[in-house]
Amino acid sequence: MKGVLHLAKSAVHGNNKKLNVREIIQEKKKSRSVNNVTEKLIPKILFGIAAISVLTTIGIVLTLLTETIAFFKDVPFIDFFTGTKLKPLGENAVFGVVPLLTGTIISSAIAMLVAIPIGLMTAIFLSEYASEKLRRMLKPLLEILAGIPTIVYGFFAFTFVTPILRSIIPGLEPTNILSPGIVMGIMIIPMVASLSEDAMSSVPNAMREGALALGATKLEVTWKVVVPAAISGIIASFVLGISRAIGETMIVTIASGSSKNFTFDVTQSMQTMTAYIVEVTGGEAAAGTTLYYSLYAVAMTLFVFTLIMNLIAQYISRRFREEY
Amino acid sequence: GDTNEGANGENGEELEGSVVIDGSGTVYPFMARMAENYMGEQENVSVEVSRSGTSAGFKKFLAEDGTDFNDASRQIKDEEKAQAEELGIDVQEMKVALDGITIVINKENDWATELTQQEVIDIFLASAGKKKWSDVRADFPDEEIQTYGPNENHGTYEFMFENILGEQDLPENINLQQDYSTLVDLVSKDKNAIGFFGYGYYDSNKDKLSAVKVDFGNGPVEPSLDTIKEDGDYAPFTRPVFTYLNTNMAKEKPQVLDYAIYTMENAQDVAAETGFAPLSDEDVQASLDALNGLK
Amino acid sequence: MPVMTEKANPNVKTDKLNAGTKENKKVVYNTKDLNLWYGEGHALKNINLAINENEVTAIIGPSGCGKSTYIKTLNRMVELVPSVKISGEILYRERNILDKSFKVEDLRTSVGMVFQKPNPFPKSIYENVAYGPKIHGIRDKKILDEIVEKSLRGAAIWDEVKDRLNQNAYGLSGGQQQRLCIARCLAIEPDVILMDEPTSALDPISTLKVEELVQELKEEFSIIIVTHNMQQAARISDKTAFFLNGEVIEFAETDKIFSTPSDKRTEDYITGRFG
Amino acid sequence: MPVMTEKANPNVKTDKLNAGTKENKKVVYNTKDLNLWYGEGHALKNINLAINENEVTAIIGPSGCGKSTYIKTLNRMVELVPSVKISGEILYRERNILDKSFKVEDLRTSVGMVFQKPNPFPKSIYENVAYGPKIHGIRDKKILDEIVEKSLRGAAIWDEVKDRLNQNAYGLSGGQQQRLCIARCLAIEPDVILMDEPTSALDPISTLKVEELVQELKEEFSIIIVTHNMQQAARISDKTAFFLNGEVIEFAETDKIFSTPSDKRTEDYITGRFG
Amino acid sequence: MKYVDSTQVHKKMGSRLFANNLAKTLFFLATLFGLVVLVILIYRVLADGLGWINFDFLTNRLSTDPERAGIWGAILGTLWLMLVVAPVTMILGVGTAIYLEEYAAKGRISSFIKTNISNLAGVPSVVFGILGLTVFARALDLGSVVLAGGLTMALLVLPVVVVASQEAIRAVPQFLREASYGMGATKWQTIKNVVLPASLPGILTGVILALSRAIGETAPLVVIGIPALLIPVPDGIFDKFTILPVQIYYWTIDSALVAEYANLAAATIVILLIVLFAMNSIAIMIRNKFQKRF
Ligand SMILES: Nc1ncnc2c1ncn2[C@@H]1O[C@H](COP(=O)(O)OP(=O)(O)OP(=O)(O)O)[C@@H](O)[C@H]1O
Ligand SMILES: Nc1ncnc2c1ncn2[C@@H]1O[C@H](COP(=O)(O)OP(=O)(O)OP(=O)(O)O)[C@@H](O)[C@H]1O
Ligand SMILES: [Mg+2]
Ligand SMILES: [Mg+2]
Repeated sequence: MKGVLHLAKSAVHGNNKKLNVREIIQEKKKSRSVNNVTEKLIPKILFGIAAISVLTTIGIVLTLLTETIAFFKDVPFIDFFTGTKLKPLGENAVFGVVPLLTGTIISSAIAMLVAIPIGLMTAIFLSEYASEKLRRMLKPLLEILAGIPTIVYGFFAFTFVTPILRSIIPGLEPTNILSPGIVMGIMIIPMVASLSEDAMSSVPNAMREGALALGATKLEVTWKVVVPAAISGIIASFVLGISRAIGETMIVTIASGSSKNFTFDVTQSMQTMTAYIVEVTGGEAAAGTTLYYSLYAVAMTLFVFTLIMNLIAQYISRRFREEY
Repeated sequence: GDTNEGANGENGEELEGSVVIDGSGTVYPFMARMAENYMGEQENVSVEVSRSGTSAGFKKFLAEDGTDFNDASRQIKDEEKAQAEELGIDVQEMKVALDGITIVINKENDWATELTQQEVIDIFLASAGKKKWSDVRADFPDEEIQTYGPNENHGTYEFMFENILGEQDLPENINLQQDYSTLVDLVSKDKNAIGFFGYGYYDSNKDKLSAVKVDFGNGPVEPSLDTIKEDGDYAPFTRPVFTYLNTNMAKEKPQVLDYAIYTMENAQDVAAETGFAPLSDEDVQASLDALNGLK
Repeated sequence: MPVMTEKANPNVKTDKLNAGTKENKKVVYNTKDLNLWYGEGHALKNINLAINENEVTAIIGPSGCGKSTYIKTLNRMVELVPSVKISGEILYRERNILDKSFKVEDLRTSVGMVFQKPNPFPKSIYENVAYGPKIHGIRDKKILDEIVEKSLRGAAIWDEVKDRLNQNAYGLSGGQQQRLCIARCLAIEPDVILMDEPTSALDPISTLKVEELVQELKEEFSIIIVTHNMQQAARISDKTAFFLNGEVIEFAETDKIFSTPSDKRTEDYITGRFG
Repeated sequence: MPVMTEKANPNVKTDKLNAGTKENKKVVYNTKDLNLWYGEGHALKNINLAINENEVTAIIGPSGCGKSTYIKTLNRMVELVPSVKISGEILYRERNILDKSFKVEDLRTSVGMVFQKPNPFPKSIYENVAYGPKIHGIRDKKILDEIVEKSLRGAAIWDEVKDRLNQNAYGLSGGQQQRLCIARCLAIEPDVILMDEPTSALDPISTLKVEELVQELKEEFSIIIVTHNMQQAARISDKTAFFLNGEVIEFAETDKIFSTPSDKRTEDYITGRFG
Repeated sequence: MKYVDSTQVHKKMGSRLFANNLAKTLFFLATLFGLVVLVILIYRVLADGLGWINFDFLTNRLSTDPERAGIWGAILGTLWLMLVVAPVTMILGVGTAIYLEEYAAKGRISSFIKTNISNLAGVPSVVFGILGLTVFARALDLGSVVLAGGLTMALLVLPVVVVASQEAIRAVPQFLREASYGMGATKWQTIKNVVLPASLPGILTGVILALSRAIGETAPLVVIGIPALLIPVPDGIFDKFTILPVQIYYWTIDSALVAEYANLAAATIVILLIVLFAMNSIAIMIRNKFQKRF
């Protein structure tokens, strides 16, 4: 190699005595075999880094699983998932997860009752009705709403929404599942709105024009053409919203209290799985007790719940990706 | 901080390190204030106060590398003692203040302002079957009683359960809460509510709640710093509150012992500030003697 | 440019041209002094055109001359572009459609449109055709069935799809999709059909089918068709308008335009000298 | 197609053509039986070309004929497309660069490349030129300064940028950017410079400047330039290769190609009959 | 035979247009709803908290006495937390993104990692808290210190950085890479010298957004265990700490006890929102400044 290049150099660069870059480069090359090592090492290091995200998932599953298995040695699987009584402390502790499941499902349901219609309507307004200028003004505001920490929503639910609701609904307890459910819904609105809007915006204009040219009103275009065409993206946004509601912690922890009663009455305090985790970790930390293991069993249940939701959302948006 | 060097601490020396305290939420306001005062004097000692509840706190306390102190609104149990022995933890009990279990009702409740001890017990006893106010006294309203209290995490619950109710069942529908603030709120907003918790929580919410005057046989007694004494008029519902010191830690870490001594020296003042009845001088001295013995 | 003077008074010229058509036909669209701006861009300049019933009127001209803009003005679809400003009059059946009181939805029910790229809805073939009648309030399943069949027959696609009416329209070929769009348009029984380069995305065979279809449809409808393809205009239209830079350069019988255009620029365009 | 027979044995033909060049020049790149596939697509078919030192060799041909593919094979840049398969030999200074043992980085250090669209890095002008020397380990600021100046002078852009070496290269005009890219390429003092339509994104004046530059550079470097522009090939190159459908149809002195092409297709292409 | 009766159609048009206008109003009101809530929320917080914000509030340590209580510890804790989260999440996030975009063959492994990352993004934060508690605080025996919290948070926000970095790297035009390879640069040299600098604004935007997510999260840290009263301020990553949202949490739940705590919580919310708003503005500024450069 060197010979060839020397040849080339002398042929072309015989006149340049001052500076011979080509030669310098060759010199440097020889002394820099390190380069090759780096080149080979870097992908391996990066692979290791990329694997950390996978390790995190594995870590989560493993930590949850080992303690969960220990838990099910103390408490039968069936009892846990069918038990409607949860009394984790004191002499005769009973571990039935049903009150937490109902708390979680009811709060999420309330949230989605708020988030789905309002989020979808917001998406429709932004995508179909708002002028470009208005849209550019409104979207960042919604992003702000999405960026507010959940603890702030919790404060809001507890100190503002609950008192207002109590003046309307006399039987409402000061900690109840209704208020945090509603506030959670408000929190999820921007998520549903922005994902649904993305889905609707990607419906080609040709489709709208086709309908408008038939004399359809905007509402008819939206409802009968755009929304059906974007339905998978819209549903995926709902599912992600549900997953978010299930996993939301601080709002319910603050505003829903810690009652573990099995009830369907939304005016009462209920505990969600997430709030239970916060209560138990905050209150108890001694390893080895059933109470301690119950924390992991609940967390595992929660994890599986949200994982399924996320997989469903991914499946929907991949499987039914709009093909226009 | 504006601390003068050398003018603080038990021995006037600068200490450093951490003091970790967990346990009763009832004792928390007392301990938090104590810790804050202490850190005003010992700049470099960091005192953390958590409030997991008495029992939960004992679990953290009775562990390897456990907490230094556990606040307790009841006395340590035999099982807990046994466990401490097993782990080789030498526990020093420190009575820090007195608390009266205060029975609270809604401000609008004008019928149950005075109850007899038995009536209180019956209300909180499932087997007594007092579901409506009118079950308690015929002239009380014909409305359902809503009972409230701190949950099993709290020593207050256990004191109520063990000492006042004689380990009998609480009503099925009793609303047990982790957070006292929630309890205060619940009772203050429910006309038919009756609840119980430590005097301190009542003291700082006097504007929202009323306390029931309890007749222990010698006429109704209002809970107050004066009546809550081990030999006072409110004595049947009075209990001492404690903090438990891991003496191994006290020997290992000078700041822990220093803090313990500081706590006892200032217990009476801080108690009054935070809604507890102060200890008698003898009680304080007894604890101090024990602590000084650890030096 | 010797025609410049004529253009300055286009009314006269167009009227003259109109005079050349068969007199017994009614005018369905009469455009008077139409000007249109996209923001600052003057896209249509003083358009004057009278379009007859039951004829095929072709609009030709080089890219960007305003053909699509004009045809989209006829059903006010152009208003979807926010910056559009329009002046002048377009009389559809004697009523000015640019009048604010005129409801676009009404207009578009009478005036169907077929687009350059087939744009069926992502629904079944049946639902595509039934969409128009449904939004206009026809709910009766039997009537809908009839309309769907009639429209698909009308668009010469019935035989190809009758066995799979419930399948998604996206399974059809491009040519079939375009005829489906025509059927969809027929289903609301419009008066006029606007077509913006309906065959430009199609293969030659599909193009032929659509062209034949247009020939048949003119029996019942008035058709205005934009096309890039001069041969197509010559083949299927009765009248042809030649647009250039937003102006109507010439409007006359198709035969005349393609044999003896009166404007030099028309000739140049037709003989492929530009565009 | 009467030339079919000649194409069947391209080796012979190219050798014959090479024989027609000045004998005293050394061959820098010798391509032998090169075939290249993108997946299933056969993009280069039996290429045989010998390219001389210190000459400008132009590669012309209609779009899609494989010009870019060929030139990118010369520095193995084509391998960035994952599906590529190559057979045959390319001897650069007598060594087969397609050999696995040959390090592409070494090759690309000796063979610079200028692309169709100017592609300076989003860095300062100085950093753009210093990039090559730096990655090859030259850290000495004084040497770098010298290299930068020399390269910018070499690319005939020094006077225009010397006062703003620290400004971002994106502030330059397209033509300046392209000359900057040439300077960047000169900075590592390559042996050969490959240029893929280096002026197609430039205005005529910038094009002229780059063409002049190429003429100068050939004193020091061997240049292979792909161009769509026949006039350009005629103006600046010594030899021209005409590609068609992935094959070399003709390779000869530029004068000869443009005056008396020996292949009918070359003639057709040069006279603008297709492409 | 005519099926579509145009007079009929015309008659119905009125009610259809009315429905359209009604719907439009409804949709607009729905859009407004979120914004109105935002305004009320901010108004409430300001009304409750603004009067409590002063220099002492910012620089005082925590206290049980609302008059003396300050959030200096929480501010420092938040800063320390960021100091851990930023580098960790940046190294992990950008490294993963480079691997996925530049090195990984577009096959099973990379799509597996991608699926994994989008799933990770959906795992509730409280579960990350348990991971942090079990692995960092307990198994590694760090305790509930800044480092344990920071590592937990870094993993929590990792997907945000990965996705943002992937997008930024993908946005670097191929021709820049080609230019570098054409100079004889190796793959890593090209990535290091061309791809990363060009995608840096996008990456930074992602990191800032991830950080703002991290300092707004409460649940994981509560789970890891932050004491209700922690007066000392953290001096390093091995110190116990609290952060603004956790402080808000404790003050909120204690507010029924000491009413002023609600004001302290509101005041802290104001500070937190200001910080987040500033961070997001910076992110948007970076995004706008460097948008569409190629
Ligand atoms: N939405 C728009 N905004 C601004 N200008 C536009 C818009 N649509 C079209 N134009 C401009 O208006 C002029 C006429 O455009 P139009 O689409 O009507 O041309 P056309 O004759 O249909 O061309 P083609 O044959 O390419 O379809 C052009 O100069 C075009 O750039
Ligand atoms: N990355 C690729 N993958 C698959 N096929 C490709 C790729 N790049 C080019 N081709 C195909 O290889 C053939 C030669 O392409 P190439 O880019 O070399 O042509 P060209 O002569 O440079 O054309 P132009 O003048 O348009 O630049 C074309 O048929 C092209 O479609
Ligand atoms: Mg057009
Ligand atoms: Mg090319």
